Amino acid sequence: MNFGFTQEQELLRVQVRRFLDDNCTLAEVRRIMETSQGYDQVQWRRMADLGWLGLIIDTEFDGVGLNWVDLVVILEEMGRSLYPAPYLSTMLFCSALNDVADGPTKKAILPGIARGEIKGSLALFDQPGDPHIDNISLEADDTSDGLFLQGSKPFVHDCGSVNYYLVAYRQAGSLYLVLLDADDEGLKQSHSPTMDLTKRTGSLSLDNIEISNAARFAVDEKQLQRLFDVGAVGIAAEMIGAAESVLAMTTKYAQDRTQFGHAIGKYQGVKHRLAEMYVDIESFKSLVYYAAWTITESQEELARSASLAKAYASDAFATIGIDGVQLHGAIGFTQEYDIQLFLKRSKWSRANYGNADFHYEKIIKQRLSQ
Amino acid sequence: MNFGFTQEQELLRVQVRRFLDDNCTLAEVRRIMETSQGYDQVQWRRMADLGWLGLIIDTEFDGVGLNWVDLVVILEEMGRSLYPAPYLSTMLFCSALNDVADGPTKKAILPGIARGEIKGSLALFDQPGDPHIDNISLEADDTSDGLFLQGSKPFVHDCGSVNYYLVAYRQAGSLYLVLLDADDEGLKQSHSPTMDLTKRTGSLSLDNIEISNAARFAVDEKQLQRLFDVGAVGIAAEMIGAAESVLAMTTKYAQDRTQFGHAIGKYQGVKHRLAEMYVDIESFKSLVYYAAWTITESQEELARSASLAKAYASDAFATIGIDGVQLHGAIGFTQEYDIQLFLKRSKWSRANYGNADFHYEKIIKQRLSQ
Amino acid sequence: MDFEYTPSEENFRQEVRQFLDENLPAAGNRSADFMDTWLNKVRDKRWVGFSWPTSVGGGGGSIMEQVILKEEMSARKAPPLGTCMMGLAWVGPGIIQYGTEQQKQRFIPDILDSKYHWCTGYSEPNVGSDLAALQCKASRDGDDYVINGTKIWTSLAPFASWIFMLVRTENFGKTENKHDGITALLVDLSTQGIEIKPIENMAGQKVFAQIFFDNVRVPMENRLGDEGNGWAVTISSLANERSSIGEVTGLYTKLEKLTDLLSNSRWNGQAAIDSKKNRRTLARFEAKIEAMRLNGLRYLTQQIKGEPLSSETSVNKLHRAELEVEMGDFAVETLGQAGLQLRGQEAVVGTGYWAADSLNWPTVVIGGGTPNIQKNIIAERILNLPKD
Amino acid sequence: MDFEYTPSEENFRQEVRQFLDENLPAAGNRSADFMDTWLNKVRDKRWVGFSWPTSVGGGGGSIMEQVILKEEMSARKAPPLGTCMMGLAWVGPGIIQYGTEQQKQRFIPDILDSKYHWCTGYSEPNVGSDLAALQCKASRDGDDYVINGTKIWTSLAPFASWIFMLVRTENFGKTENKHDGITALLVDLSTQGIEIKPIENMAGQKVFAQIFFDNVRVPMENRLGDEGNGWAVTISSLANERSSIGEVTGLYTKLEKLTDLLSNSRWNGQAAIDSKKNRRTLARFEAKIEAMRLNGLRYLTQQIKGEPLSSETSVNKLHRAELEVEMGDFAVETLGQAGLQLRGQEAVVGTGYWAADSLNWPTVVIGGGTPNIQKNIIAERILNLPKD
Repeated sequence: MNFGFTQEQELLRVQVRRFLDDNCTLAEVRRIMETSQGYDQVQWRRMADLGWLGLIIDTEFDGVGLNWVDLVVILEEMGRSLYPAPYLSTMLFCSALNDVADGPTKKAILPGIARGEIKGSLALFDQPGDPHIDNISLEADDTSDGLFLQGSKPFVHDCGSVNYYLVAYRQAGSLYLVLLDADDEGLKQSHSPTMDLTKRTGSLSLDNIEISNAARFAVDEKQLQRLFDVGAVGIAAEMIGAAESVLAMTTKYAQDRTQFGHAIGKYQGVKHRLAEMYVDIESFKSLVYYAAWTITESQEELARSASLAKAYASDAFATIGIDGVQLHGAIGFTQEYDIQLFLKRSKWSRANYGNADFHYEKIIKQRLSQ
Repeated sequence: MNFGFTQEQELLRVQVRRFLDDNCTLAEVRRIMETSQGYDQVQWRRMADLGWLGLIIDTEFDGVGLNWVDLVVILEEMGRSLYPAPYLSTMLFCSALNDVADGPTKKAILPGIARGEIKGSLALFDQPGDPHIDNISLEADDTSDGLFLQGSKPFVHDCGSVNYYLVAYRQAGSLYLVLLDADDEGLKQSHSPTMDLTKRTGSLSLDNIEISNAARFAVDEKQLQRLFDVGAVGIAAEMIGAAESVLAMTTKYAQDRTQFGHAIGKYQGVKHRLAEMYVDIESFKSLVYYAAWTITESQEELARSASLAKAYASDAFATIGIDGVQLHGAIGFTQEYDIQLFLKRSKWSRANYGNADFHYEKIIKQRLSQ
Repeated sequence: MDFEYTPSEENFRQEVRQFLDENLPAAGNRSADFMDTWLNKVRDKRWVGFSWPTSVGGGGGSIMEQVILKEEMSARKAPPLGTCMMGLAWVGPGIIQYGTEQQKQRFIPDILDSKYHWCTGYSEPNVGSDLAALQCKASRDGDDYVINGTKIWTSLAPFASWIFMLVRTENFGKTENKHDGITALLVDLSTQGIEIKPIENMAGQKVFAQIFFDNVRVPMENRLGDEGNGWAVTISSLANERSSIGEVTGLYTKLEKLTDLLSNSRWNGQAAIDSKKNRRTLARFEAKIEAMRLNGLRYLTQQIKGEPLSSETSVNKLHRAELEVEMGDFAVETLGQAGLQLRGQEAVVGTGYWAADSLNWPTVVIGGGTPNIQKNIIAERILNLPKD
Repeated sequence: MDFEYTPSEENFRQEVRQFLDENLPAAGNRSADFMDTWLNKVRDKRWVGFSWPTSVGGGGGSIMEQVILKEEMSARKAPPLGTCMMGLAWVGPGIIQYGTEQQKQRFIPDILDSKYHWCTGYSEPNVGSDLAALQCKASRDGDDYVINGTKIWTSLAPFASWIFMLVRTENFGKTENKHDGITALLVDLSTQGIEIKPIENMAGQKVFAQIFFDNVRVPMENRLGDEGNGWAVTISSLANERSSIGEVTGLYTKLEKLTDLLSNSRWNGQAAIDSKKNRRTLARFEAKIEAMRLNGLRYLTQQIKGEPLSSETSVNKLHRAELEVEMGDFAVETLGQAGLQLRGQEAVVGTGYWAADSLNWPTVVIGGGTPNIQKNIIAERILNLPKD
């Protein structure tokens, strides 16, 4: 029994932290998030060299062959820095391919991801809302010339910044994922800003796109469920780091800022709120770590543990984001000051891969069906 | 526009306060609540002399002819002292009779109430739960010998301490209230202790009781709705006084009690909680006063205003009761110390005439149907 | 207890209604130049500065008439009675109470005509809620004061021509008696040595500014009240709290929007409005807003009766702060991914509005004194608990 | 990260399970005299005092074996491993660490055999959370200490034969260096001059007491540790926090009861379990309890690795305090009028149980250090924020 990280994982954390401290201060985050691609291509190549892009890819496909517990270390640190890059999207894309694709496809794509040449994203749902299987309604047109997709997928992460998409659709009552190249004619990528500019979101529009048999993979509900759950864990891992940043920045502010002759951190109105943040972060951290462990080590537990983690994190971080700004007083809500970037991230994180309502409902359903 | 009490009402408040301070300290409350009747008969007669029992009875029936705004003053003060007596029950009984009974019945009963000879209570619902019209299921047996009631009514306030009941039943699809004398053969009154011993509750069991035509009154849903709403306002008025007692006792404790060299009221963890109590009490006080005014002055507003008041008060006082005990530390949860009596009252008040869930649902339904 | 109005009050209400019927098009139908004629018309009615004495050009309205005017105006979503918001709310009343005859004649008519904007300079960097700790300095030089220092979080400063500001003329750097030695000045923002640097908030708006004063000369005649007495001038100005009627109407409007949003949103195959949790949340908002309305009327009654009012306005300030944070956040949560969109993504209910709303609360929540400060005020002034 | 156990740990788990299969009837099937044989059997296995060194008669179990033993015992709702709760949890470890050889031989075997009850006397009237401010006095007289003063909120005192207590032997009435001059004594409660006055709590139970000491003579040999060093003895004893495994199992059991209650209650024609608000509340409880379980395992891992643990146990204490208050209150609210009944009123789901539960939380919430104190601990020791 060892509910902690190995020495190798701790080393990885130090490495990631150093990389982000050196390359991606919050000033740099602000620069990158305003660029047309929303990420830094030089840094992306360095991440490939460091092995982070192939982290969860099998060595058979030129990856490092580690798992989601290791990945959580990277995601936590990226969350701490609000690092803008299609990293989580690509890892979820990679995880999905690994679950559903055939050998030749894996061989064609996974090594490219590890080398930093391929980035990908999932385009699963048709309406803004819950990551629920009923929310996949795109139907393939079955014609004499073949299968075609006509429609759109909104709220696709890093839309326009990646070169492959796994798009969910239905045909004759079955569910499929099809791998589409961003260069496909008929595929249009647009992106529109959300309040969190460090997280790109956009729409894929699909204009009469032909589905090749080699690029489509049948998936059952359980597999799809797993994809959503892994996504929830991934976002929740970023939320740990981001929430810890809020706590650290606000604690520092409370130690330094004096009012009425005392550091404001002396007043229980401030210090107790910070203690409550600590309690919540510690707690969803435990839930996220455990959920990450179940992804490979205890798959039947994933559905529950992912929901517990994402539900707790969604409520807690949303409050932490608001209170972090509030405890900073007026300076906290200026564009110039960084704390507000974390408030925006808290709302983005809550809305993606299921908010607390969605996951709590999933938890109680499971409890009642036992 | 005058959202305040008149000089006469303020005088009444002083009178009630003096009566309770003189006659009913919390030590006396503890004595009375352990007696077999649960109230003090000498004090009851004095209340008749003071005009409080006939307060809302028309002068035509030997009452004082005032209304619910005046009554709120008395109920608030009784709540402040946790005064144990079938006063609220009798006032609700009186209010109901006034709404539904015919002239002869009023003439037979109301003067007796004003003189302190008659006490009454409502027995409306069949299951513990919401004060909802569907929760009246007792059916009269229509026989060739007449109409008979067979069944029971649980959770009747002051059961066994009053001498009349208005019992709700159905017959042939219509709703009725029947006035029953506690001495009726076939009527059994039992009482079982709840956690709040200052509030008697018991069961009426009805064994083949004949319904006389003169004692039964048809009521429509709107009239019944009004009875529940008035009940909610009455309890909420007591909640104001009781919650203010918690605030006063706890504030005093926070001023007097020192720890780590300071009065504990200096710490924001304590003082902010007390400020929040103040905010909530002020707010549901406004809602209750207004709701009391609508009972006679703006009847179409009563349903909404009663629910707003009882919903807010139920949530707020429940928390105030718990926090009042908690802020007192260990001494707060001893039987010997009085603060815990108010915690028990907070739970009793929440459960009767609809909790916050019930009333918030009623509010949203009304808003959506507009 | 009596929620009726006197016949003369009812007459006044009818007068307002009739005016609005004749002069106020529905909210969607107001043309671009509507505001010009509107302001002239309400100015003619003396409804601008309605509470001010008629001797200075105000309306001399009674408290109840003010309430009625506000109720009717906000019920019809009328535009404000004048655009010089800070002048009408804070500066004008201060000048009326403490100003010289010359100051009244010079400033009050312009405020009533909304000729230009005023702003008010209290906060400074490193001062925060402890306003009296201000350090912006003014020293006497002949017939002038010379100001050096800076003011921050000055609302509307990017658009204002004049500032009402507090400076320190004595007691520099002391923590004791810090309320002494503060002086109130009225300063023309075009004076040499003033630099205004707008501050962008997290919703992307530039309503606030930091103002730098570098040897700014202000003639003695622009001092409001006595030298060193600025704290009293401010307290009386801050105490001139407006009733919360306008805010309550605004919150009810927001509640309607929120109810519509919930009624039109679906989650997981269920209408959002069918969730008991969401229903309860909406109803709880309603109870708080109604409590604010009734608290306001209760305190107003006390004011009319001349009873002493302590710090009861803090009660509604706390409610408002909570509601401003919670309502916007609840809307954004309900909208899910769509709620995050700043613009674009057609066919999404309420896009943009709620995203901005959920980032704009600090203006109210922090600007009006943080909730922690409001709780201290209640605990110390009303409950007599010890100071921190 | 690894939630597997070593083969030797798995063997130990099997041993425990087999023992329970053979010796522990299901919870409803335990006869009146079951406890006697049960205690003998677990004593023979050396599972009483399992963490204590074998040299004093303990089990010498490793941390992981302790966890496994607790997990298995609580999963089967086994009765406690010994009835001398305070002796096993607090007094025994203190004696093992600070006691003389003679004290160990005299007290440890009786504790392991649960021969009588111990209680622990820290709190005094007017002292509250500030334990070190204690004033109960002991003065030397020949070979005895003579105690005068009182202890309050002493849990289990009405049933106990001995008390571990702190007295002041120096530094009377001072607020500085108040941690100095405190001495730990082991006192036979049958000594002349001791009066035990049970305290009834609001749920009607008499578990606590106030104890009065009037010239009570205690032989020097009953002092634990050095004179004046009692604070260190206490700190080390309080630091000997048990893991929260037993609590988590208890909370999960309560959650099951609560889920059953909701599933069997109807409101307004709707099953209580169909309300989205109630569903969310239950699921939120589940998330908190699971977080407690996993926090416990994470801190346990740090302990096993020998990493410094600060005040992380405060995290689970705060969760537990909230859950104890909220779960009982939620049940009572759900039961409506029936939830208020102490007894009687047949055919009502869960009558009495939840009413008592909703009045019993202070034992946990206040007894374990109030939530405000726990938050101070986290803020000051972990986040390095200034002291009050």
